[in-house]
This record gives sequence, C-alpha cells and structure tokens, in this order.
Amino acid sequence: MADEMDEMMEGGEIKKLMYMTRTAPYGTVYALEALEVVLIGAAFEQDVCMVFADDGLFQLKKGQNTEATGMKNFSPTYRALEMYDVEKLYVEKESMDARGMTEDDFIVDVEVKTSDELTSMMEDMDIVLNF
Amino acid sequence: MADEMDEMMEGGEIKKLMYMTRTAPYGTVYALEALEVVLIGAAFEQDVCMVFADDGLFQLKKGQNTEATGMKNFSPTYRALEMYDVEKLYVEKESMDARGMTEDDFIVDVEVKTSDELTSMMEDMDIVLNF
Amino acid sequence: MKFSIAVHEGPYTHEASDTAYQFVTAALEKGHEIFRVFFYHDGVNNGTRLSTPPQDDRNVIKRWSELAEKHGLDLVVCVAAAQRRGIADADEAKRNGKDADNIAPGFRISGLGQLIEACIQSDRHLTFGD
Amino acid sequence: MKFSIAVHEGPYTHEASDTAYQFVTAALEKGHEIFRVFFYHDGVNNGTRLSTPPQDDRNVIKRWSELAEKHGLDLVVCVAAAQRRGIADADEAKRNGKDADNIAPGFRISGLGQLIEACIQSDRHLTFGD
Amino acid sequence: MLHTINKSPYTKNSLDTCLRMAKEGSAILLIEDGVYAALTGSEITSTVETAMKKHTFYALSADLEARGIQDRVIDGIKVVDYAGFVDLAAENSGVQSWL
Amino acid sequence: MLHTINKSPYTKNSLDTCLRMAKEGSAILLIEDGVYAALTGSEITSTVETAMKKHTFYALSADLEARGIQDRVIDGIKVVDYAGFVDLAAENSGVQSWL
Repeated sequence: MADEMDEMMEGGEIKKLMYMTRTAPYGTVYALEALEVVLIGAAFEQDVCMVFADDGLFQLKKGQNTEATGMKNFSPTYRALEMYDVEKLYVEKESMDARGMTEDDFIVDVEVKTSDELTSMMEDMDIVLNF
Repeated sequence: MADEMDEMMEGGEIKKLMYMTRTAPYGTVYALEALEVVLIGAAFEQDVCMVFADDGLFQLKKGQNTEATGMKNFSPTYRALEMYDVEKLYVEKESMDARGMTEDDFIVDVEVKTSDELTSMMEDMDIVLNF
Repeated sequence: MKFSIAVHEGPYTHEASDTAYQFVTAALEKGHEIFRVFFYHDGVNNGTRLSTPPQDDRNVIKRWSELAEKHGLDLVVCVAAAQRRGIADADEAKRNGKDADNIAPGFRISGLGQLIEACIQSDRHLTFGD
Repeated sequence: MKFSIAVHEGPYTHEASDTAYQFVTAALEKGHEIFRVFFYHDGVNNGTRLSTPPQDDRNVIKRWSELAEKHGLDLVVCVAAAQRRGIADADEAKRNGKDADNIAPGFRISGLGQLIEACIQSDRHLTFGD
Repeated sequence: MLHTINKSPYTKNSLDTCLRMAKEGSAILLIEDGVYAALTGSEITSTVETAMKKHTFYALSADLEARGIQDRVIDGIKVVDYAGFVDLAAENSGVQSWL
Repeated sequence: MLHTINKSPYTKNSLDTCLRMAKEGSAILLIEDGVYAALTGSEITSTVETAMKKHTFYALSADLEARGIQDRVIDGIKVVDYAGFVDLAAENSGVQSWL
C-alpha cells in the first residue's frame, strides 16, 4: 500500500467520488470486490460516499452466517468503514421498500434517500464508480 | 472428435435431450458456446430439440452484421443445424410476442410453441441442458 | 444414483462452483456416484493452479483437486472453452505454442462430447452457472 | 481529454472487453489520452498469454497487447483480483510459490490504488462490465 | 421435475420464466441469490405465495443463512440443506437448472 | 451526465434503475445487450418512449447491427458509432456506467 499512500500525498484537489453498488453478496463476487475498492480508496482521502441500491441493500443485512456455504462472511467489514472515514452510506428508499426491509435490518447506520435525492447527489459527483 | 464418435457408437438407448437457451448473442458468450454444444452433441444421435426462450430468441434474428464490433457472426451456423439433424427448433410464443417479433424475423424455420406446450415437452425429456 | 454436474462460472466470481462443490460432497456422503464434473464457459477457470486466494477465504481450486484425489472424481475442463480463456495443460500448451501451462492437479482437458456423454450416462444432470 | 477505463469481465465471456477496446481505439483516434485501463473482477482474465482463440475469431488479448505497444497504454491488472483467479507475472508467481506465470505482454500487475488514482487523474472514467 | 432457481427475482427474470414453464405439482428449489424470492413482506412475496398453490417451494438453508434471511422465509417454504438438495434431485424425475 | 446501459431490459433491471435515478435532461446511451431497449413494437417500447420525453436516447450502431435490429429502432433514438460514443462521454459532465 505504500506506493498508493505516496500517490495520495501528491494529489491536490479533493474530488467527490460515489461508489454505487447494486448486487447481492455471495451469489457473485462484485459486492466483496467493490468493498475492497472502497477500503483501498479511503487512503486517497477524497470526499466519498457509498450508495446501496437494488440488491446491493442485501449486503448490509444483519445476521449473515456463511459457515454452511464455506464462503467468507465479509459483512462485519462494513462496520469498519467508519474507521476508514467512509461515513456517508446511503440506501435507496425505493429499493428498500420493494424488498420489505427497514433501517433496523442493516448492520450499520445508513441514511435512507429517495431516488430523487440520489439523482441530485449523483449529478454533484466528480466520479461515480459502479460495481 | 474421433473419441467422441467412438463413445457415441457404444451408446444403447436413445435419450430425449432438450437444449434450453435464454440469452442474447454477443453481449455474453453463452449463446455461442451453447451452439457449440449442440453441434458436438449431434454426433451422439440422441433425440434432441432446442428451445429459444426469453432473450434466446434474439440469437435467430435475421440480418446480424458484427463487422463493426469486431466479433464473429455465428448466426449462419443456425442454418447448418439441419445438416446435423438438429431439426426441432422451438421458439416460445410469449417471449416472441413480448419482443415484438414474428416468425419472419428468424434466420431459420422454427416452430412457435406456447409456454404451456413447452411445459409438456419439458416433462417428457430425459435431460434438459441450460445455457 | 449416478449424477453428472456442469459448472459454468469461474471461481470466486460466482457461487456456482461453491454450490456444485457442496452438492457433490453431499451426494458422495450419501453414497451416490458422481460420473463427471464438466467445467464449461468460465467454469474452465476453476482448473488453474495459479490461483492464490486470500488466506482467510476458501481455496476453491485446491478443494476441487483434493476432492478429486480422495474420491477419484473425473474433473473435465472443456478444451474449446479453455483455449479461449487461457487454461492449458502441458499437451495443449505445446500444441498451441505456449511457453507455460496452468492446469491444476486432478483436472483434465477434453472435448464437449464428454458433457453430452455424461448427461446420457447419468441418472441426473445438474448445471450450476449464471 | 483524459480518459480512464475499467474492464470488469473476462475475454469472450462478455462483450465488455470488446466495447472497451473499441472505445479506447476510437478515443485515441480522436486524439484523446487514455490515462489507464484497469482490469478488475474477471477483467483480469484479459491479461493471460495462454489464450488461443479460434482462428476465425478476434484475439481479444493479443489486440490489447498490440494496442498497448503501439500507443504506450498502461494496462493494469488488479493484484488482488488476479491472485484469486490465477493471473500472475514472474514476480507474483515467485512470491506465491507458483511454478509458472501467464501474464500477457503489455499488462502489469498492481494494486487497487491504481484504479482510484486513474479516476482522480482523469477527466472521465468509464466502466465496462456485467 | 425439480426446478432450481439461483437468481434474485429483483434482478433477473429466471423465476418468472420458470413459473411460466414449470408443470403444476413441480418442486422449485431456491438456491444462491434465488433465495431472496423466499423473503416475506417483499413486493415479490405475493407472486411466490400464488405460485405455492401450484408448486412445492424449497430454499437452501446454507444460502438463506449466508444472507441473514433464514428468519424471514415465507410460511410453507421448506428449508433444506445440501443433503436435502441431493435428495430432491434424486427423488424427482429430472432437474431443470434455470440460469 | 451520460448514462450507459448495457443490459437487455427483458433480462435485467438496469434500465429501470437508471430511469429512476437519471436527472431530467440526461443522455442515455444503449450499448451491448442494452440496445434491445431500442426495439420498436416490443413490450418495452412504451417505457422507452415515455422516458424519451425526459432524456435524450442514443444507441450504439455496432451493437444494433451485430444484433440485426438497426432497422427496428424507435424513432427519435439517435444512432452513434464508437467515435460518437467518445464524443458523448467527452461532451457530458461525467459518465455513469450502469451495470
């Protein structure tokens, strides 16, 4: 990571960066590898936020236990995001309602945003990264 | 292919085998590689049929020209299926109607079957292979 | 009962290989026979020995190799799909003028006929994929 | 204008790598700069030299290698994603105790920070994937 | 026949197509991301409950637990482990793996 | 902002989600299997025609031609080649690649 830290220090202006994640965990690797990008990205000290839409919400479901599948349970890592200064976690309300989920279902504190609110936020970004 | 031919000759009873293909061509490789299975499978002289449902119908669309994408146009190969004795090609009516397509759109002659008709056929199969 | 299995997706990328592995393990424990596991599409990527997964995660490829050794499983990688994607054994590497191969222990490369034969010879065929 | 590109899917399996290639080619023809092409998820499988596609089809990997050579493109394969999937250069192979490597010419293996840096340094970032 | 569904019903159309083509009385097993169709209180729930009048639904326990939804399963869906999956594949006349 | 859609609207929900979140006046470019959304006379057509009141739709010619549907494109959808794709990416303030 040392070279990445150096690169970070060189950087000048801070950019607004949104991570958009829309896939469920475990069925495919996208959710896990998106989280790995967010953790590494934290070292660059940009103005980041993370949006969970569609099946991406399921990444944050409490009570995941992967023992019987033999896979690695990576859901506790979302709790570590705060330590990496990734504090703006947004869940799309429409996606949450469609799945019958509520804020109590999530392993971390999130802000629920309507798609209209996310529209405005997205327009305000310098970069949107999709997984 | 010689070893496959030998295996074929050994075989006893003829099985009913359905190939079910539901993906569009080019966007992903599943359609192309499903077709490769059907061609090789022909050497086994089983009682085969091929079902095109959902976006699988698009594989048969006339007038494909892949030149600008740089990919290989494999749609003419469907015309060769007859020579391989793969003659029972079925298109699901519900999928065709949803996409605004008609029998005239297809590069080969197909039989249009309702999902109910396909239900009965599927139940009659020894093996259904999905791509 | 005699089962054959097709795996259509690569390791880690999709749960297909995991589910297939768990199914095969459970079937063997129940005394069923696994006629063949056929790796097609990106499934051929399960057959590389160059994978080094994180230490706190399962090793999908090694797990297949060990299961094959323990139970004499026939793990077949489709040659056409493997050529596209860069999975090769020593023979394939030589034939295609490559300076290296990457097939994992317990896997063998063969033709698509092996899939059809597996379907015909088995009582049940299951596909795990995307 | 300065573009960076992410490719998330493997060769042949998905059109993503083809579209990315065509986009990059068109951008270069228009005089734009390609800061970096970053291969992530199964996209790392674009970086194997062991692929031997059918002769009547395009050679996705060779095409990237040649474009990189011609235009000095920076083709970066994510190390973490590559380790899971078995893409290795000589250094990686040595570090992980492997007896072979398979990286294609023109590709280099590096960290995820290279993706973030590319986004920050570029005017536009595009992702091609599934 | 046993039908397996491994796709989230919110993301892909596999469950819809399966329900269109599966014969009345078939067994439908939800695996991998397909287990999200078992969620009670969602916008998919009523579709599945209606389908349960024609088909017997199963869901794979390992995949429910991995996703933390084992306590949210629609009443009447039978939860099975991998051994139960093997039994279903053996007991039914064939397996249609919807992808 | 330029939004790219590369999924068939019959198979995956990417276009729906894009339409829910794209700002009025955005450009939406259909590529790869996403070009099937450009089909006239389909059950998706009216959704796209409604969305065209809020957004400018484009479709990639190479992908339309590959799929043999270049003569079936909804009136008002602009067809662009790869160079046109590059121009759209450059002219718009950013690119949101929906997957």
